[in-house]
Amino acid sequence: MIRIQQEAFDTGAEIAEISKGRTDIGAIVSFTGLVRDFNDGRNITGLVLEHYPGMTERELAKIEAEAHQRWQLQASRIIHRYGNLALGEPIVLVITASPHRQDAFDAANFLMDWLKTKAPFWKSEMTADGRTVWVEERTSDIDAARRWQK
Amino acid sequence: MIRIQQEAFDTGAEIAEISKGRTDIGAIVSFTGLVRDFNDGRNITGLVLEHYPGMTERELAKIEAEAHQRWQLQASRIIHRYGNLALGEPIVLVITASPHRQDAFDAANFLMDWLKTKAPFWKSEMTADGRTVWVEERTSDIDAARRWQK
Amino acid sequence: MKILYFAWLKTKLQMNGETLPWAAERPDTDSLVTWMQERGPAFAEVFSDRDVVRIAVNQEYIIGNTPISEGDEIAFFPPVTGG
Amino acid sequence: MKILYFAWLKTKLQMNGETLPWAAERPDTDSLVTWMQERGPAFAEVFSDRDVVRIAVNQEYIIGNTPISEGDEIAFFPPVTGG
Repeated sequence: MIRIQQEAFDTGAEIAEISKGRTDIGAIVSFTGLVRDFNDGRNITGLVLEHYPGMTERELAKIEAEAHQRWQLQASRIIHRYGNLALGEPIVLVITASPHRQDAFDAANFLMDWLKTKAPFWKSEMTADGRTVWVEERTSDIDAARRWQK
Repeated sequence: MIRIQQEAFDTGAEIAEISKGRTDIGAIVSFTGLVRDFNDGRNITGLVLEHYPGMTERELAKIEAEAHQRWQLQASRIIHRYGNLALGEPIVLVITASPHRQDAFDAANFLMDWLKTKAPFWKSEMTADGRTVWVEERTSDIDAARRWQK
Repeated sequence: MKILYFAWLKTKLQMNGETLPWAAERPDTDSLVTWMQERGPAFAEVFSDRDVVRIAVNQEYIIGNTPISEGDEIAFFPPVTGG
Repeated sequence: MKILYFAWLKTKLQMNGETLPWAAERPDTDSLVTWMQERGPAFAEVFSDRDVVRIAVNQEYIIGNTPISEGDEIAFFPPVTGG
């Protein structure tokens, strides 16, 4: 399940919903990405996230389908926000549910790595001195995504 | 933070608490292990978890300290239940918070692998035909824990 | 053809996008980029380094030169930085 | 010495634990296990395969033979299966 939305989400509520009324799930892994006050040596006061409506949905659906093909997953959820985000607020949520713990871990890790390098979102940071800075691609994200190439 | 308890826990509430009022956390990973209705070819109707009070706390504290030494963690939480557990109920929770997503992922994965092979808990399963079966050690858990040996 | 710009491309070009007629002189993405580079100073700057401009045609990433036709949605954007 | 049994060791021996006086004939964990094996059929069975019985002395896992003394807490249990 994929959701792209402006409003904040509640990680706990999303996790609860995934396992509600089910007794076949053995493991649930969640990843929550948050707006933090410091990045690459800059003090941050907030974020603006731009995305490419339409393409974002397509890319996230492809990434989710790929994870279900690679691992035994009973359910998954990807939520990504756009718009203005305040410090400490959640940006992205990935949840995976599986009978097996390593499948849940690996799939969540993979989803985040691919999402970071494929989903058309762009972050700009408000810095403490009043500027807006477009965040640059990280080599570490490219390397992380490359791990999953078959 | 470590907790060993009989009562159920709320994954969402625990995650929310870890990041409450903080703006320095970039990534939170959670792992929730649940009682599932099927294991190693047996239909399960519930679990009983026995532990070694005192030693459990010591082992979990050591495992948590090891994770903080290996990765950059801002907070962590390990909750493990004992006693009678019904199908679908949570057994164990691991949460890691870090400025970096891979640290949060790896530390949570490590905590689960070490906990599985070091924390003195023993599961017995109630099977559909009314028997109580002590769960046997899994080779896959030993192999998983071995990955983290330095 | 619908052209879209995102992130700093949008900021530098001061527009979200535009509609361009299909033209025989730019039948594919390579020739469209060359045409953009010769369009004026802001475009020249934005399209100067091909390595930092990603292209999607009809909401799919393209790698290498790709033919374009009337009715296509062509998006130009920098490497993604979500998550 | 306080002796504790967990999981199926407890079930088979039908006790959580017991108090044993320290004795010169079992000054370490190896000799304690040998003494247990010769204690009767249930003990012989439980301690027959040394590989499946883990030992903790004073709540710490031990590897190899370890001296024991009066006041120690010695626990016997199978491989752990929590999580």
